[in-house]
Amino acid sequence: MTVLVALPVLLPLLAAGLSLALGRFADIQRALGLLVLGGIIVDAAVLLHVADRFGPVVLQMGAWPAPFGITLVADRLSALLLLISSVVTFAVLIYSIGQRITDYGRERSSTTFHPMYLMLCAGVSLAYLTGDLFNLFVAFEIMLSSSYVLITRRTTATRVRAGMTYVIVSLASSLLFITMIALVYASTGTVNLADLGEKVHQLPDGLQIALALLVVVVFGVKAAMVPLHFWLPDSYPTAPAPVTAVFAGLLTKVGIYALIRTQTLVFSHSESWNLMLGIALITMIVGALGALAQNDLNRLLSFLLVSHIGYMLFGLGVYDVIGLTGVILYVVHHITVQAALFLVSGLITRHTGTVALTRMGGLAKAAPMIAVLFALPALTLAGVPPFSGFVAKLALLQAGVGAGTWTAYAVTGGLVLTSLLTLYAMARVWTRAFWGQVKAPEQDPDPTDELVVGTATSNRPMVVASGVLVATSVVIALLAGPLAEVSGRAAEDLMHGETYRSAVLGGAVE
Amino acid sequence: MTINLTMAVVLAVLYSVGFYLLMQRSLMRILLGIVILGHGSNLLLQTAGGPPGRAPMLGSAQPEQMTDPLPQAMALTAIVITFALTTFLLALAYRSWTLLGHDEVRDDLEDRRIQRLERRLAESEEDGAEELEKEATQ
Amino acid sequence: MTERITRRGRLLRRLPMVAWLTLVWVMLWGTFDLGTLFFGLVVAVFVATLFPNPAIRTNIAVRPLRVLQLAGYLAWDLVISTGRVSWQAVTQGPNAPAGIVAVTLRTDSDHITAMVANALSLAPGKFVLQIDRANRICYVYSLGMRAADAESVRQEVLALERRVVRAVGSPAELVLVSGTEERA
Amino acid sequence: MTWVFIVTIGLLSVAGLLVLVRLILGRTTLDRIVAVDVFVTVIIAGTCAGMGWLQDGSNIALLAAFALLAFIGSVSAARLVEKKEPYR
Amino acid sequence: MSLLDVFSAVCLIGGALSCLLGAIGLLSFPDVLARLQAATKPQTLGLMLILIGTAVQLDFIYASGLILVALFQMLTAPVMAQLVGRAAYRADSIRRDTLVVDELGDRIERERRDR
Amino acid sequence: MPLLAFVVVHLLVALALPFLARRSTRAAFLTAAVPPAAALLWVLAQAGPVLSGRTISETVEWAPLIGLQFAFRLDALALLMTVLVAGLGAVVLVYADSYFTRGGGDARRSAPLLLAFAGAMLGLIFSDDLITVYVFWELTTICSFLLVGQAGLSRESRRSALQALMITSLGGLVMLLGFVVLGETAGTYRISELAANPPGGAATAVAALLILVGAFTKSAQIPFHNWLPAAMVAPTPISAYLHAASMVKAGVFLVARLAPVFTDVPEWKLAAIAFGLVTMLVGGWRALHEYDLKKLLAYGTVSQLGFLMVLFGAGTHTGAMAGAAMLLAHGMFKATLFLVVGIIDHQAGTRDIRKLSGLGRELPWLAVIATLGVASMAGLPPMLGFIGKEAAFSAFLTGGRPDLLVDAVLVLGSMLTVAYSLRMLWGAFADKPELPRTKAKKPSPEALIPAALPALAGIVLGIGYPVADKLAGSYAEVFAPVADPYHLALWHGFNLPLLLSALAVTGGVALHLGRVQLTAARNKLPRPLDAQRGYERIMALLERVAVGVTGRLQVGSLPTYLGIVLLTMLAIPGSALLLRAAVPDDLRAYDNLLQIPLAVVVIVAAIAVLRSRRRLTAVLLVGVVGYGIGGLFIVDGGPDLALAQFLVETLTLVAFVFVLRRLPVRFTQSDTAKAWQVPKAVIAVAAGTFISLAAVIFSGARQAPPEASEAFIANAEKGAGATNVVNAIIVDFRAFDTVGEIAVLAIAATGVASLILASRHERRKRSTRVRSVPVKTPVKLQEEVRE
Amino acid sequence: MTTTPMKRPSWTTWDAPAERWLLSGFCRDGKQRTVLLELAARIIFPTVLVLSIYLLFAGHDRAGGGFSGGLVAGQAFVLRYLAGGRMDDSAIVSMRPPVLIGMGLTIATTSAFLPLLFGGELLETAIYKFTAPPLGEIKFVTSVLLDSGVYLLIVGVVLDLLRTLGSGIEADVDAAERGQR
Ligand code: NA
Ligand code: NA
Repeated sequence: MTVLVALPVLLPLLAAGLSLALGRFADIQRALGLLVLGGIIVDAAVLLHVADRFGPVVLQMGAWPAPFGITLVADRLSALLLLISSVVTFAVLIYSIGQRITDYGRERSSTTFHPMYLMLCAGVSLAYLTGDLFNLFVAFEIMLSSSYVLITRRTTATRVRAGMTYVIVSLASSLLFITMIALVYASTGTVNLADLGEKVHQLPDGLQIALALLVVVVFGVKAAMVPLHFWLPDSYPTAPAPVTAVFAGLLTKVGIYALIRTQTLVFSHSESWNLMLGIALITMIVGALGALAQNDLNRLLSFLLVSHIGYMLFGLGVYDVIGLTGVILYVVHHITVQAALFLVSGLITRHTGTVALTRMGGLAKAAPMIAVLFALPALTLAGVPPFSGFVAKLALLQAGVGAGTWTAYAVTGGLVLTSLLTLYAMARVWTRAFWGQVKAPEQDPDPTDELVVGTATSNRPMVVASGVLVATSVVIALLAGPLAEVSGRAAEDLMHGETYRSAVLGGAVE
Repeated sequence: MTINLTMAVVLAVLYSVGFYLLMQRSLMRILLGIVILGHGSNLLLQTAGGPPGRAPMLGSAQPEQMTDPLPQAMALTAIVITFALTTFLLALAYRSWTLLGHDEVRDDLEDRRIQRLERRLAESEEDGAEELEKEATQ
Repeated sequence: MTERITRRGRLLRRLPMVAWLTLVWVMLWGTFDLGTLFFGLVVAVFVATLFPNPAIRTNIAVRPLRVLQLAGYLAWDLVISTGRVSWQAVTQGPNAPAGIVAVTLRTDSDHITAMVANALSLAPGKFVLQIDRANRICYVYSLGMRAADAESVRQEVLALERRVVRAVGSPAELVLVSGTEERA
Repeated sequence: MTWVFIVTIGLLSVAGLLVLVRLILGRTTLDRIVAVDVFVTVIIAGTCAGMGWLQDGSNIALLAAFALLAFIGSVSAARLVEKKEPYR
Repeated sequence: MSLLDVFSAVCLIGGALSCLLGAIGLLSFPDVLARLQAATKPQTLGLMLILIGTAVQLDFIYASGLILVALFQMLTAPVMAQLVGRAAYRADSIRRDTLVVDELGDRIERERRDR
Repeated sequence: MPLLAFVVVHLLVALALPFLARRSTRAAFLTAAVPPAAALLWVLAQAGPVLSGRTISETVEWAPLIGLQFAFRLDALALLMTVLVAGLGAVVLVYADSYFTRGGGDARRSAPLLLAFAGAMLGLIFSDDLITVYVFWELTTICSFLLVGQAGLSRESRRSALQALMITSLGGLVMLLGFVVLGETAGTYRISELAANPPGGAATAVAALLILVGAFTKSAQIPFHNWLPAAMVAPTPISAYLHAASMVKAGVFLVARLAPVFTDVPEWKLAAIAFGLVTMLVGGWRALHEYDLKKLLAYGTVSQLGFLMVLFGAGTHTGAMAGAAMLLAHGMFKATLFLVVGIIDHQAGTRDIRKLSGLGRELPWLAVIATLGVASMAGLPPMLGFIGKEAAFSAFLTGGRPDLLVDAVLVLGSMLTVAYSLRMLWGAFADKPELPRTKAKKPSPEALIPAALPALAGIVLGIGYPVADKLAGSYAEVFAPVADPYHLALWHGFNLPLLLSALAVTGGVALHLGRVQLTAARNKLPRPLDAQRGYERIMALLERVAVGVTGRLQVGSLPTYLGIVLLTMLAIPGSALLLRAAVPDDLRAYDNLLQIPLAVVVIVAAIAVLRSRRRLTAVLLVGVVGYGIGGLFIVDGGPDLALAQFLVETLTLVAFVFVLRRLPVRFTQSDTAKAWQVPKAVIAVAAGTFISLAAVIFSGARQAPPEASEAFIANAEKGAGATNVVNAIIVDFRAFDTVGEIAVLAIAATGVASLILASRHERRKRSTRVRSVPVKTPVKLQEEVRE
Repeated sequence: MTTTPMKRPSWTTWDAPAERWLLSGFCRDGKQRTVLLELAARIIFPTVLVLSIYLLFAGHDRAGGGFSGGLVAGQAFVLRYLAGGRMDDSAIVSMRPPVLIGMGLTIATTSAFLPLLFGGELLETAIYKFTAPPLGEIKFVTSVLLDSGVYLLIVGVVLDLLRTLGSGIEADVDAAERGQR
């Protein structure tokens, strides 16, 4: 039973190994990837069910009880995020398989893409599931290093700079992460998260606060929290669509997840936590304004991504059950919709041959399917009801109003404003790219560059994959009831760490 | 348990040098900065275990004399990971060299464009969107 | 050149290598028992088979006594030369003179040349800067020499060659070096 | 015996620092390569002496690996210099 | 102190001294070639002495390894010296004013003129 | 669940319509008319019980945890609105078929969108839940955006659509905030429950004002009114339906709906009446000067919406009666007039007053229909408009002096209404001697009948005023019952309201007659405030702020970004540490003497790296740092660690050398910003010192030796079969880390391969391309090159 | 960087040995060859491999383990590369590095699952001790399987680095010299 917790990590790793070893067999690579990622969806669903019904599923690796060995934990939060992430990774895999077949033909195998993609999935899964701070670092490294490869794959002169920015900033934050782990270990002598939850509280207050804030900075870089976000809009938009989709959908969310997990399980919060609300507000506004200044579709979406990270920080800053419920709902919604948007952006750039909005036009007429596929997630992201973004936003608004402090009110106002700006940004994309005179697709400016393809060929797997994600976000809205219930219970768990702690430490600690 | 002053100074120097190199333009310098930061963090991890002692090999010393093995294991992992990423960044530097003829991290063009726009907007009275469109169609 | 190497011959040829590798294994473990020896043999054969070396034409005849003699000479030379060079370092320092002398070896095989060069390079003061294998010339760098010392450097190198050939050279080579010795 | 080891390691430390001076002064890259090589040897020697001091053989593999492999770095660096710097 | 200890002490201190002298040579000699002589070789001697000195102090289980280390060092040090020296000569990073004889240089000059 | 079913059926049919519209737009429009017609018929069939107070309620849970549910309720107000929404919806959809070019893009787009809009409107008016209201509210906004913009071919249509979207969304979001405040304060989002137990307190007042913002924007109240005239770029059926009859009523409807909840909130009433009055006057005034018939009607709508806002905002029984009657009346006559203008535009090719002449004789039936509509608008008996206005004047007669002031303004507003009504009729149909007679084709009955229907309804409901009275009275019951409730009627005797009505008509006629002088006077007036300019200014400012902020922050320079990361680290955790923690007092200089020489080596080499100009020198120095660290590991008692460190260091050195083969010998020094080196150094040193300080402080805070490590040492031999504890950790206790770590290695190697071998592929690709005949295919070159 | 391709003086290739001492594909650059290095490599290469295998097995009780073993073995190949250029066919079993990496990863992950077959937990270790009379006591710890995966993978990684950073860049240099940038 408990082995199910490890499968989302070990299976993709195994598949990545096989995929590398069988690098010459394209079909086997594809089948392997789809099989494994599809399997993880099922696995994650089972985990979510079990975790929700019977409490966290805990796997003590190597049969060494926590805090000696490494513990994997699937509680409601991790299982839920795992489930939604695996749906996204699965859809994106379909998309990129479709894209590769269209562009290079069926026979073309890759010793890079499939293994790296599977590794990325393994890293993401591990980040959600691990109950160990150092193992979390390893998870981040698996995830990030495969992302480095994916973002610099087939890099061209125009894009190599962006890849460097991404890699270097991520590396720097990884080094801060390891530094943080060293400090944690130096002061507590443990790296098990559940154990840390008990040991950190024995530290003097000042150290607890400093440590908590250091953790915020470390994960803040990965989560693209303002002012640690600058790298993101400079780098994400330069990767090919499926890569950006999975980056935007998942990687920042893993940072958010790590923030939520550590800040709830390990640290307790005092008035200094209000800082988080301020950061949330700035993040929302700076991101949204950034989006308005862009003419490049992908950059615009990237800035919106930053902006909406602010929403999640806001819920975390409110730090109560409804706030965390809102965060969880928002993360779930945002993973899907942001990935969907980038996939559709890929379809758009394929169709138009450009990423510049002012050079597009009349897409609603020329490509109605793309128009629908863009409009739905765009509205969802803007938080227009009845889509999933609205549901999550409502919970956050309730949290903000219920928090009862002026800071919270101010940020709630900021959230409303950001919603409006998001809608504005999306509407501008619509008016520029989808309305107006139909423009002829531009020629591929650089055939070696995968970023802009401009083939004007639509490809069924790509459209289907985008459709799957869009549909998923609709389903999330439809299932808002049960989803909110689970998120609520997950938030309840987070606020009271005992469930997690006793599940992990069990009888191991006297 | 407290880290001794010598180690503290070493750490301060390694981190300072690493950070300084990190903020340079030459990718090779940045890379060296990362390597040095890696050294610093590994050393920090190791010293986080406590003062020096005997190697944690059973039979060669008493358990009380041994240094804490866990940070060593973690540092070992960190060393290998840093090495892996160093080689990757090296390859990236090389790729940058072959593509661009230099290995510098220059500023982002799109951002520069918006800065130009910002300066022009500050001078003129025009609408930003129109300006953007104008520029894009140029 | 394209002589057919039998399986047996190949195995035989690998024997010194296998022996050396087994020795290394055993010395690494430091336990001279049957188990270690056995596994050492397994590992040695494994390595030697998996990564075979190409066959070489030259026969290396090892004469243990002469090898020991050579080792002793080298050790002594190492100590003496160290002392001499250290003295120069302290006294002459930045102005220490040096020279590069061409020495034509009498033997003509890769491994003797290499061993002479190695042996020469072990002790401080001299080393082979450049080899001209085709013309059997070693260009020897010698620290602390004067212009007039060129011939004596040459003789020293040739003497070393003789010692090396005596230790590991083939009979033919032995003839070569001893022949010159008589003439000199 | 302790003082013997202390003196040994003390002398080696001084040697290491002197080598470091050459490493920084240069003047050519090859000087630095030589210095690095010597530095490694000093570390090996120091480690060896430390092993004797503590009567602890756990570093033996380290020495072996190092004696065999440390020169790889110097060799490759030397080759680079040989290629990079112009011929006479 | 037993006789063995005295032997080991002599080896250790001698080795360390050798290393130190090598380091001094590394600092004081004029060019790469000379420094190479002064530094790498005394280091080898020094290392070997220290290895012997230590091996005497340790169990045989470890001592045998030390012998190997010495062997390895003797195998690799000359190779490194030759490669560095050759590189120095080729890269022309030597001081010619301290060279009293240069038969290699003479021959190269000759060949260049002939070509 | 009939209410929900009607909404859902609307939306589902709308989803299916595009496919039908592709075949035939006529079929699509006629099909689209069916659901609203059915809804209307069904709702009318329920009129009896509903009007007698037996409302129909439905609830569908969505996400109860966060108060999400679909709660529907059919009461008198909803019934009243259904007549407008569904009734006019069906009429407009039929009319639309004749208006749009058959099979054209606008028609194909509009049919499903109009139906979806009708569904959303139905959902909105049936809502008994604040969140449900918001859901449908925003859906109508989106439909409006798409309908106004159509294919977005002209810049004006894009701008207008965007303006409508932005303003109504702004209001919507503020309103949502108000809803949440209200809901969280009262503990329920159900409107009927809120009305039964109105909450009090400051939060409720705040909520009320926030909600009013939403109502104001949607119902085009000053200063948010300008999106409505701008939206007139939309095709006329859309203007008639969305921007006259139904959508713009949503704000007024909301005020009507929530008035019982906020009866005890004075701010609510005050704001609604004040803004309503101003809107009524300004709208009317602007309408007087428009030449475009549609714009004229649009400003008229603005004015009427202000009127309605006043009536519903008053929160009194009579006010409610008047409001309900006016709501109905306005829907009818404004729909009629828009459809008429649409026909004029369609048949005559223009709707400019300055170009139209003699149309009354050209299209007499149309003129008759228009006259009916105008009569109701002007409040002439026996039209429904007259009845409503009478009631409105009555509503403010019973109160104190402020109420009388309201009445006075209402009369003034009504004068303007009469004046622009006349202007409309005159402008469209009159013979203007200075203009040539306008030619116009005869409109089809399919166009005329839909226009006539609401006009007739206006007169029918006027004469059959008991029906209207029943409807309005049933809604008004939610307000505090008065002793002698007002009843709608054509004749109340000679009373003050009648006098005021007469006054309004007289004044209006006078204004129309003096229109030339009026326009001249207006042109002399300074125009301090123009809402349209204001909107544009704000949007331009937003643009400018966006570009300004982004241009300043997003500098695109990696060193800056990294510097900011470090500064953030110093500012946040750094300051926390400095302020709240103390350096432990058991500091030692060193633990092992050997640490000192190694430390010196590491420090000196590290600093020397900074100075080195040659790449290889720097690499070698970094190597020495690494070897030095390895030495420290040995001193610390970590042979495994040291071994790995040494090996990795050598391998790193080799890797660097491999790459340096192609890079220049020296670092390229193009760093122009020499001035930045000092700040960089300061930041670096501060950050490094912070980490070192943190290391000292944190390591000093440890209370006990780590349990885990003790357990490792105790279990290594028995449990993991290893006496080397570090190795036991790596392959057993924490083997999972190891698995992850080799994954990273594999990734890095793969990444290196993908980067380095790329140039080889490019070379091969180039050479194959040179050889092969250039063939243009959409598919990229398929070749044997593997990545 | 853009050194004009000039005819190299003959003396740069004097060092090349007369015989073939190493089984390697070919050395791109004759002037890099040196008899000393090739001879040393011939001896050192297998010795280092033995050392690496020692480290792999000694890891349990002494310093070492799969990592160190793999790194050491990898450096043996680095030496081979430095001495003799590419080493495509220097082994009986020649495998592309990515395949080796993939195999290492597969072995390591599979070893995590193996204990499940015997009713254990993921990554659980079993220790088997038995005595074979002439050889003495032999201890087998199942975690050596993981270590072997690590070892293989790291060797693969180093080989891949040689293929890319080594030969790959060399090929680029050649291409650049041929003026085919
Ligand atoms: Na392209
Ligand atoms: Na010598």
